[in-house]
Amino acid sequence: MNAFLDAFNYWVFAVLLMIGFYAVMARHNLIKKLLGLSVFQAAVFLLFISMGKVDGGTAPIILGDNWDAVFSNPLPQVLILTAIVVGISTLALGLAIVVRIKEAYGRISDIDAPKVKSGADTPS
Amino acid sequence: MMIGAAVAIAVTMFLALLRALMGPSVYDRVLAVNMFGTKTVLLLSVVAHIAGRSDYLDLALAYALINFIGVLAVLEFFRLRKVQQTKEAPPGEAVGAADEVDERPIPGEGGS
Amino acid sequence: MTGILSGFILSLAVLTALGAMRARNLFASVMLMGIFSLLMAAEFLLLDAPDVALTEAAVGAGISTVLLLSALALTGEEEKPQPRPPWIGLAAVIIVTAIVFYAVKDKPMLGDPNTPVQTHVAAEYFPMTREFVDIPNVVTAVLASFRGYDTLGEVIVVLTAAIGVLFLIGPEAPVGRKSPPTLRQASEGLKHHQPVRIVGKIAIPFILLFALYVQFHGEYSPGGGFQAGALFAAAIILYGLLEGRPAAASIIPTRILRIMAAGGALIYGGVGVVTLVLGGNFLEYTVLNDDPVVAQQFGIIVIEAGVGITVAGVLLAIYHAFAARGET
Amino acid sequence: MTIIDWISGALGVFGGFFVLVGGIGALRMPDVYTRLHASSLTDTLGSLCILGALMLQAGLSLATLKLAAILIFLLFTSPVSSYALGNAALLSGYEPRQLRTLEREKRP
Repeated sequence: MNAFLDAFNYWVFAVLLMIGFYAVMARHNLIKKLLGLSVFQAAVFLLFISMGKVDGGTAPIILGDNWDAVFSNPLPQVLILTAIVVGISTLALGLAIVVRIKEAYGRISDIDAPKVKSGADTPS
Repeated sequence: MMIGAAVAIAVTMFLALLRALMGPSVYDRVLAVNMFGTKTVLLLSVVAHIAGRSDYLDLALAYALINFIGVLAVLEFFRLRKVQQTKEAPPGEAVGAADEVDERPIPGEGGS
Repeated sequence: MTGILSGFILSLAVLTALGAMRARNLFASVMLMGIFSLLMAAEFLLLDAPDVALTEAAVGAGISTVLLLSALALTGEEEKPQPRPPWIGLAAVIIVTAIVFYAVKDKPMLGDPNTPVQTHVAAEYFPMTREFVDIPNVVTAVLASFRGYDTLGEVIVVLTAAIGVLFLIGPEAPVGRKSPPTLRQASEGLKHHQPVRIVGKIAIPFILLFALYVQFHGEYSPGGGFQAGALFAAAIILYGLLEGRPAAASIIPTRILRIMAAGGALIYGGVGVVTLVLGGNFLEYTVLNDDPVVAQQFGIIVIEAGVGITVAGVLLAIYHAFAARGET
Repeated sequence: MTIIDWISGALGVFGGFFVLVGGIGALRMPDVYTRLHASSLTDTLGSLCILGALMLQAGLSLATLKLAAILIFLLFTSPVSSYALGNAALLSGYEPRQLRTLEREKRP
């Protein structure tokens, strides 16, 4: 039980990863898939930040020139900080594609073969 | 004392989350999100105090700002949806009702 | 205390994610994702990552909700019921779940200072920051100086994504099913909500001021170009929500936004070229000034400004693209 | 413990109490408007108490300034969001549940 609590963040990471993965794999609605992808991303962020945590440490922003305190690892934070912004950009790109699919086919789920509505512009 | 306040805020976050999960109408969810955001701001302020780092308060401030924008975005969404529904529905038909209206029946409303 | 709070927040996050994925109504999903984002941000703060928490709050809870809602307004919000259980997807999920859980069992304890993550390069960054850069926020130092290539790459990725969005649904992109024009109604914004409008307008200058603070105080406190760009974009989006998108477009025209998006990345890359010309390596700021520490700090400020301009330009361009799509 | 500590502690407890009451109200009340009422009223007072307690603890410093900024911002935006939300709900045709309806429901 104690080992479970010590790795609680990692278990949550695994559960969130699988929730997101399930939505991406099994849901038919494209926006739901994108939301699932966001949860998946958030799980990865959580994994990185959890790995950078040091017991008894504090945020890697030095207060009052005290360089000898225990700090958490700044490197995963840097990676994830940029990854979050990249995440929103990819989300926006995905949403743009979904909007175009809706305009062209009138639906946003991938059930059955999509039919092109008559009179609609096919995507160029 | 501040730890007690933190516990109260955390419990309230849980209650707000329950409201967001239960719905039933869209407005309940927005209400829950708004409440949740305020509680997060308070919790962060308390955490900043307990951790003794005043630079965490920047975050609480950012949350307060962002929360407001989120609620306004939802309102704009409602408005846009209403415009679309008015456009799509034939005139004379009732439009714009909350689409997930409280499911419990309200007896007597129709009869009286 | 922090451990208990962290566990509580993570449990709530799992609950929220489950709810968001289960809900049939996509609007409810988006609302729950907003809560999820706030929870993750709070958790990042508890894990000693205020910079990440600030980014997640500004980007995840704010801008992504706005984008998702504008997309929902264009696509409809009801999810159709699944016709049959997704057997193949379920099987894939079960297999991957088994693998992931097996891998998680071998993870080191949370907070262990002797894991490979802590003992390799990371330990070097503190003395190096102290010696070469001398700013209190080590995250900013690593982001902008030691791992400057990485960040340049990320900025280019963000820019590329914006170019993709503009190609797909930008003003010049073809509109599929024409709906009757509702331009006047749709571009009105929240003008009829007078209290909202007044308070929002009071708030906007302070948000902009706060964005500038986050941008230029990022060396000393949580913050930097990414967060400031997102907050700046949020302020302009707020104006767009209050007064209608065309009003926001008249403050910063979309043409300028595109220049901002590309120009910020150009500033970043330009600093690299300047250091090359001055005889250093690409993005080696030390050659920018006689005093290497001052040169580093100068370089960081310039490239952070570049990052901020790009992120603000990109996010606003994307917002305009989505919001304008509903008006035609 | 100085007198300031006592006041701040009391404010913290009050704030926690009001926040909790608001949460219970938002969960237990019968319809949107009453929930809105419960949450928004206690939000304001709860934030005021808790942030006030923190400000007393922080003393005269930059932290107090930031806390004051957060407080002022919350005091402005929180009621406005509540108003806008109630307004949107009402305009969209979401009827408040009348007292008599509730009474009728109670009858078998």
